[in-house]
Amino acid sequence: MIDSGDTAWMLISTGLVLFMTPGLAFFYGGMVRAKNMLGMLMQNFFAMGLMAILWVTIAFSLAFGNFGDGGFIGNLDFAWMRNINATTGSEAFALTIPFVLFCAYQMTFAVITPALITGATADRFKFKAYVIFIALWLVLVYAPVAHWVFGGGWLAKLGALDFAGGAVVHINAGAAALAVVLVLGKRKGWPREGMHPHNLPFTLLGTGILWFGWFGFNAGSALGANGIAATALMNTFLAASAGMIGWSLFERIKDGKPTTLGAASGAVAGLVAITPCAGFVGGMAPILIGLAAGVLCVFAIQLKFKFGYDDSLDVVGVHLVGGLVGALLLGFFADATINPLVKNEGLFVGGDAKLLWYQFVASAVTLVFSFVVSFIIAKAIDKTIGMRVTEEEENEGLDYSQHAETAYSFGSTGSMDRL
Amino acid sequence: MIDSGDTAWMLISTGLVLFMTPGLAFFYGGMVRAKNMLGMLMQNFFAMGLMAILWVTIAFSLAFGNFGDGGFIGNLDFAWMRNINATTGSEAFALTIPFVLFCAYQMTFAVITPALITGATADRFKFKAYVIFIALWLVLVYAPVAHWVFGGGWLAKLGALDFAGGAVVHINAGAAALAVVLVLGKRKGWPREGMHPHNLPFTLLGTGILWFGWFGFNAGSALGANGIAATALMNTFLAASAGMIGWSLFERIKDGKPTTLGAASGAVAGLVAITPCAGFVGGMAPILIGLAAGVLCVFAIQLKFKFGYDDSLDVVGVHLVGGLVGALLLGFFADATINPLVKNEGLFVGGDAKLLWYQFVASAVTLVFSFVVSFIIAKAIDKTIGMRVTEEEENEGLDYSQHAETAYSFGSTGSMDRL
Amino acid sequence: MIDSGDTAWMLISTGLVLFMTPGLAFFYGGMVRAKNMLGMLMQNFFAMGLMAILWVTIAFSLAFGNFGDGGFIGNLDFAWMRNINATTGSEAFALTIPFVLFCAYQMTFAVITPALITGATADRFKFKAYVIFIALWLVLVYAPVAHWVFGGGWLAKLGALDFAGGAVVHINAGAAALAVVLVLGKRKGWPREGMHPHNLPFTLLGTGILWFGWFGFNAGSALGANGIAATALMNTFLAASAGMIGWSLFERIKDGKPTTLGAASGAVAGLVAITPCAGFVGGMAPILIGLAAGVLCVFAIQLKFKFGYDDSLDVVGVHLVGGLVGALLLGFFADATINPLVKNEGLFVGGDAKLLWYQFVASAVTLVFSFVVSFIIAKAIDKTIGMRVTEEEENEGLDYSQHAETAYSFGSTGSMDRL
Amino acid sequence: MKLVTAIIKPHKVDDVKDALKAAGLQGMTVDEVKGFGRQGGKTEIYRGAEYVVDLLPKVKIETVVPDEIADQVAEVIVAAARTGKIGDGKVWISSIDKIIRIRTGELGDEAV
Amino acid sequence: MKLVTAIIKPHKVDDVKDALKAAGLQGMTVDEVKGFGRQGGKTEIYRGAEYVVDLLPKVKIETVVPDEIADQVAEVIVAAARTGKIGDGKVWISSIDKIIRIRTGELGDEAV
Amino acid sequence: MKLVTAIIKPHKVDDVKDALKAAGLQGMTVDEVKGFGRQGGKTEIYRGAEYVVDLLPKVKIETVVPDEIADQVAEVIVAAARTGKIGDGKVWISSIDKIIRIRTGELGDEAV
Ligand SMILES: Nc1ncnc2c1ncn2[C@@H]1O[C@H](COP(=O)(O)OP(=O)(O)O)[C@@H](O)[C@H]1O
Ligand SMILES: Nc1ncnc2c1ncn2[C@@H]1O[C@H](COP(=O)(O)OP(=O)(O)O)[C@@H](O)[C@H]1O
Ligand SMILES: Nc1ncnc2c1ncn2[C@@H]1O[C@H](COP(=O)(O)OP(=O)(O)O)[C@@H](O)[C@H]1O
Repeated sequence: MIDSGDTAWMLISTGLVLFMTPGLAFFYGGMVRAKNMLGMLMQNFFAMGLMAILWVTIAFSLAFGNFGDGGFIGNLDFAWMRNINATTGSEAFALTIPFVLFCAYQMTFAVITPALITGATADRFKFKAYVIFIALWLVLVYAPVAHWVFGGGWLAKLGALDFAGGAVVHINAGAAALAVVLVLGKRKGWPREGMHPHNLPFTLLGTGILWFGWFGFNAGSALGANGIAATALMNTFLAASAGMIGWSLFERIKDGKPTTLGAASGAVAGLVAITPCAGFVGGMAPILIGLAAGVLCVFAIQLKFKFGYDDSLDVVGVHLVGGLVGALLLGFFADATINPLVKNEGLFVGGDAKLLWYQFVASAVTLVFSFVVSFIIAKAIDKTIGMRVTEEEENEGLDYSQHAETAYSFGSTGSMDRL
Repeated sequence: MIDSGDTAWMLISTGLVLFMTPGLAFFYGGMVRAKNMLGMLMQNFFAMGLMAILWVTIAFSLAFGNFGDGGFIGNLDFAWMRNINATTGSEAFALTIPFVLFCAYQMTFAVITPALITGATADRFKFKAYVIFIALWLVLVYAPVAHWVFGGGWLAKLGALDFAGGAVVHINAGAAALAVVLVLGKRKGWPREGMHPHNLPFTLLGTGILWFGWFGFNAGSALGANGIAATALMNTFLAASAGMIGWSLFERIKDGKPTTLGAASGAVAGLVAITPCAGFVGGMAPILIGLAAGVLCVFAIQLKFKFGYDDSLDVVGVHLVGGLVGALLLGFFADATINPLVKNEGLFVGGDAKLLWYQFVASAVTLVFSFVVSFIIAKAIDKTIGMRVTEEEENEGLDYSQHAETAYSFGSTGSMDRL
Repeated sequence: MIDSGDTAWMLISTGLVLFMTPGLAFFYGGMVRAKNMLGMLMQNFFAMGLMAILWVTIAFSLAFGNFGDGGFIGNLDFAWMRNINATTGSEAFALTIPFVLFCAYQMTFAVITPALITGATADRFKFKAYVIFIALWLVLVYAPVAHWVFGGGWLAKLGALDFAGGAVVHINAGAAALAVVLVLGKRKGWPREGMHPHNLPFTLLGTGILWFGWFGFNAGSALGANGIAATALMNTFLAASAGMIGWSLFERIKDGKPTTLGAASGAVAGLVAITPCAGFVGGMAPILIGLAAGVLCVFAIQLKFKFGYDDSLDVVGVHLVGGLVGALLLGFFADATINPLVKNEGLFVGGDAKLLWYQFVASAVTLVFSFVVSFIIAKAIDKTIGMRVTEEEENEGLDYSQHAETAYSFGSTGSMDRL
Repeated sequence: MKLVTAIIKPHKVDDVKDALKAAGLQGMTVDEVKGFGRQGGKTEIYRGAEYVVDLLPKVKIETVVPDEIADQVAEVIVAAARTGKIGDGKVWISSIDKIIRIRTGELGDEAV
Repeated sequence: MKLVTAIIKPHKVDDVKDALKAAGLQGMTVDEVKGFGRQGGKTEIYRGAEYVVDLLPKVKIETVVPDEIADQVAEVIVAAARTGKIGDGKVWISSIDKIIRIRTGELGDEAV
Repeated sequence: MKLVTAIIKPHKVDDVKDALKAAGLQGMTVDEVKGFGRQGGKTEIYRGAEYVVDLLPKVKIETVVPDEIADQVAEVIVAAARTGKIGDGKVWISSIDKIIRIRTGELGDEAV
């Protein structure tokens, strides 16, 4: 039975998650140099275009067809929007909302997950190569992983939990980001030159939008306006807050001063980590999870200097590591009194390590699968059309070299003549 | 009967559409030169002030009084907020939400429709003349057209369909924009000088906000949280995506490079075109409608160079043409299985051209009526107080000449002394 | 009984109010000089971190424990998230939403109220001192006042009305702001130098976000998706519009030109004033309240020049005065037909001045209590670690001196070398 | 060689650039600056108070030219930049010892 | 005529401007620049790593004055811009062959 | 004293700065400017129409140096800024009458 309250919440949740992608674009965009701003924005916005179309034509069906089969991939029952409408499907999926809305809600996840990768590849990804990469990635990586976890596939059957996408979204995108930057190589000048963020206010704006939108991401994953959604919202809020405090405290102690970028990064780290846990934990757990993520991620982003991969805006450090932190901590904090879907409680709650093991398996499998397939796709593109812009184009910046535009023209000498 | 779920959705939809006006302000604002930024923002924000007050004092009543009379104009039953409250009216209007909320929701449309015009008139509209223009326009143009279509007036009775305002909002505003720029004349230097957009990131931010808010605009037009709202949301999403891809592909082929402004413009074109169709079509139709809008609008914006009217930011090319594309395509794709309000199905669905004819009539009538009355209002203002700033003011920019302000002061030499 | 429609509305309302704090950050941030931009953003965003954690650990309990006792302070029943979950509590509080959601919703108020103060203290507040100040202030000032009014404490019992926080939020923050600036002293150069706003578009963006979010603030305070929420939303919208028009008209008459900052400020003034009234008044009252606020606040902000306190961005003039305007006008316009919670109607409605007196008492008590306790806290911090940055740090700006960052780097010479 | 420096009104940049191009000049360097002068400042309004901003936007153009055409170049700029209203700006000429084109190492007249 | 060029700390602009006004100067052109010098750079923190930014914000002031007062103008600037801390900047004087007021075509001392 | 002025490509700033540091220079002032020259403009696309932007971003470096090393400094800049492609820019040298360090009042060679 369709419930109007649940439907209202899922309509707006879909909007909220959609709004996260522009938020992400500004979060990342503020951190790149001015000459690469539009390149960053375009990559994110274009995902809103391309991923949506691919989602309804094929990927949704691969992810959610054969729902609950415990298998590896869906079928083509829903390809080309077949059977996706307001009246059918809801019952089979035990939904209290129109089935077409479920598809649209999931579509927003399919948009933002590949977009997350753009932070790692900033300033050097050829636009054409990017477009081909995310198109293949959605079908070959995202759709199967979504099926395993959200579509009732083998990881779900195994007993692993993932409330809103710790593995499907964050570990998945983070591992792919690592694979792609290994293929792309380092930005010219890195790591000697610091590559100043060109507009930190935009990064903070993006943080605000992400935080707001994440309520739709996590509390929306309850698929209705109920107690679990409410709990997920509170947990999301607290984990973001605690992540901010964890990262800031760390900076205060290590560098003497807390930075705004650090506070923003910490909030995002907390949000990432709570994603798999949001509707499964309660009490003070979100604060502990957020704090842990804030502190561990600020450590993790130093690794790139040690290992020499240029993860430009720390997608690996924040999304892969933050996702792992959340997925594994769920193995400690999952609580059946919060959500009856918790069959095996976490180690600290039920005293049993079974869930922790499942969480470890799901995380590891997702990480390896995503890394390997992403690496293969990236290599294949690199061998054929090339993944990276030329050195000259990198000097000029992506805005002009890829899009024939300039982001800002504050002065009075920006005029141009029509050809 | 008031339904809390429907009410929840309409409360937030009202918020979403309200938020579109700031979104529009930034979408347009990013495209003007820095010296006209505040002028653009002010025109949009001021519509949020003035239109709202005029709406509840008079225009709502003219649009929705005598609901369903099949006539040309409403009455004064609801003037001065009379009879507008939470307890009365809903039944007469067959609403499941408080009547006052219906009025507030419609108010957001009355705010953004005149604001759309500001894109065409950028950089040269005298603020005082603008204020008078939109005040008269709301009462003399918007209110009657809204009555014909949304208020159960003659076009509704005829059988024309307009889910969320293809004619009422987009054709209407686009035709008015054309009329006003003919009165205003060209910007100094146009079309030789290109007038560089000063802040494309703001334009992209505006696009993100518009896309997000448009879910409220279109899915909110279902007036409840139900299957039609869900379908409208999905259609809106897909049309925006397809519009972006259509416009970008066109640019890629014609100019060699897709631009971020093109992607943003294409998304907006898709959103405009799906507006009349959102709750009446299904399946792959929204993708086709979006693609068509993306490609046709990028053609349409070239017309101004041919005909020599200075539609600064392409309101005619995107809103008038996009609105026509949507209104007419509805005549092909309207589907009674999606929405029982579809009495005559579209040509491709039911095989009958009747609806297409109604759509043509409604579009043409709206276009002509809006153009003529807008032209008369603009001329009258021009003859009396003048529509346009002086050449000196145009050189200085609207920010200083109209509002005694400067938009940005990044440097350290921006200090000023109190008089 | 939990209602899904009410829950949907409160989930998104919580999101909306959370989103107001970034909105406020940009509203204020646009007005400071570029070198203090990140300092302003950080203070606001950090409130989203710290206040949230303190809220669930202690302050919520102090505010809402012993609900309805008519007393001065709550108890520790809900400290450390004890008893805060989806299943308990709702009944005791007569809620139709999960109790944990009520706590999260109120948390957003606890975040933004101290953040309001940052506008007054701009450009000179030491970050560490700020953090300590707001932590103490939440517990010692906000929690008790919230208990008096929202928690069924003595002011509520007395008969004073405050729909969404005219006293608890605006008078409270405004009085505290005055106290703190008296301790902090004036910015170097004030009032001779004007300290140009560095990015008015950001201020307008903030205004748009605030207006949007305020629908959650006021209509959310109905705690459900019902007629009162709808009325509150309409009133909020109209008061913002009228506030904008009031302030702009005043400027037009006095200075010859309406400014965008004035329009934005007027909208905020209207929003502040309608806050206590939103669900208690109807008809044209919100327009009158908004107009009054717009005009009175533009007067009030001149007072700082007369009395010589440096309320940098006019928190006293807009929030304290706007809050007083709203709280007192409620004594004239409160209407029992709008909301049965109105036991004593306003002077213009019921002809009785009783409510006006209660409103006066509640406002005065809140003002004095907040001012005195805030002053003591500020003085204590000043005597110990110092409230204010050094002169050198003030010259450099907060961005670098407090956070070792620079907000913008548009040029191509912003590179930096890793140490 | 001479360096001709001009401070002009921002909306005159295109006119001056076109005039210099028409006069056969092939290079110049342009910068956004702020000017203080007889023109006084402009009055802005900020939250109900009036302020005077006394540094106004101007554009600086620098072009190195052979000695013999320096005066003529200055004339061209003056003619193109003049509006006749206060604040039009200044043009001045100074001497350069040496100029090198980075790309080729050419010197003097060859370099500009 | 002489051109007096000063590179100063940004927060000293108003003081220098006021001092020049007080000394009777009627015009100057101001520009935001970045300076590299003995002052070294400043250390910023970016995602947990420390970076040194060695180009610091400075303001450049240029004013053309009659030969006889050039030294005095330089003194005025030096006095107004001095904080005594490293990074205060430089003032230098060079010669101008000719100066023209665009509005009127006036030359030399008349033009400034 | 001599003033060495260079107009270079933006992405060469760090190279030039490093080369000057290596050559023992202790100060310079840097500014973002726009250049017009043989390089022509770049073609941008704006809503389906192509436009040429003929002012390109450049960076201006100014450094005051003792007479005897001016030529050598110019060489260093030329070497560091050269890419060999059109638009590399110019370096020119002019004479300074006097230079003062604001902080100390030192003059001439002591001041730079
Ligand atoms: N002595 C000067 N030295 C350098 N620049 C000057 C000088 N006097 C004026 N300027 C520049 O020329 C601009 C115009 O000068 P101003 O005195 O306002 O008008 P006008 O040149 O028409 O008399 C100023 O804004 C400033 O940038
Ligand atoms: N030789 C130079 N040529 C041009 N500008 C210089 C030179 N040396 C210093 N400057 C400018 O002066 C500023 C201050 O110089 P610095 O050496 O840091 O301090 P101080 O002048 O107090 O010794 C620099 O940031 C730079 O802008
Ligand atoms: N005569 C000139 N005076 C001042 N600056 C010039 C002059 N000619 C060129 N420039 C500057 O040098 C830059 C490069 O010049 P350009 O002619 O494009 O290439 P190249 O120096 O390689 O021949 C220009 O963009 C401009 O900033």
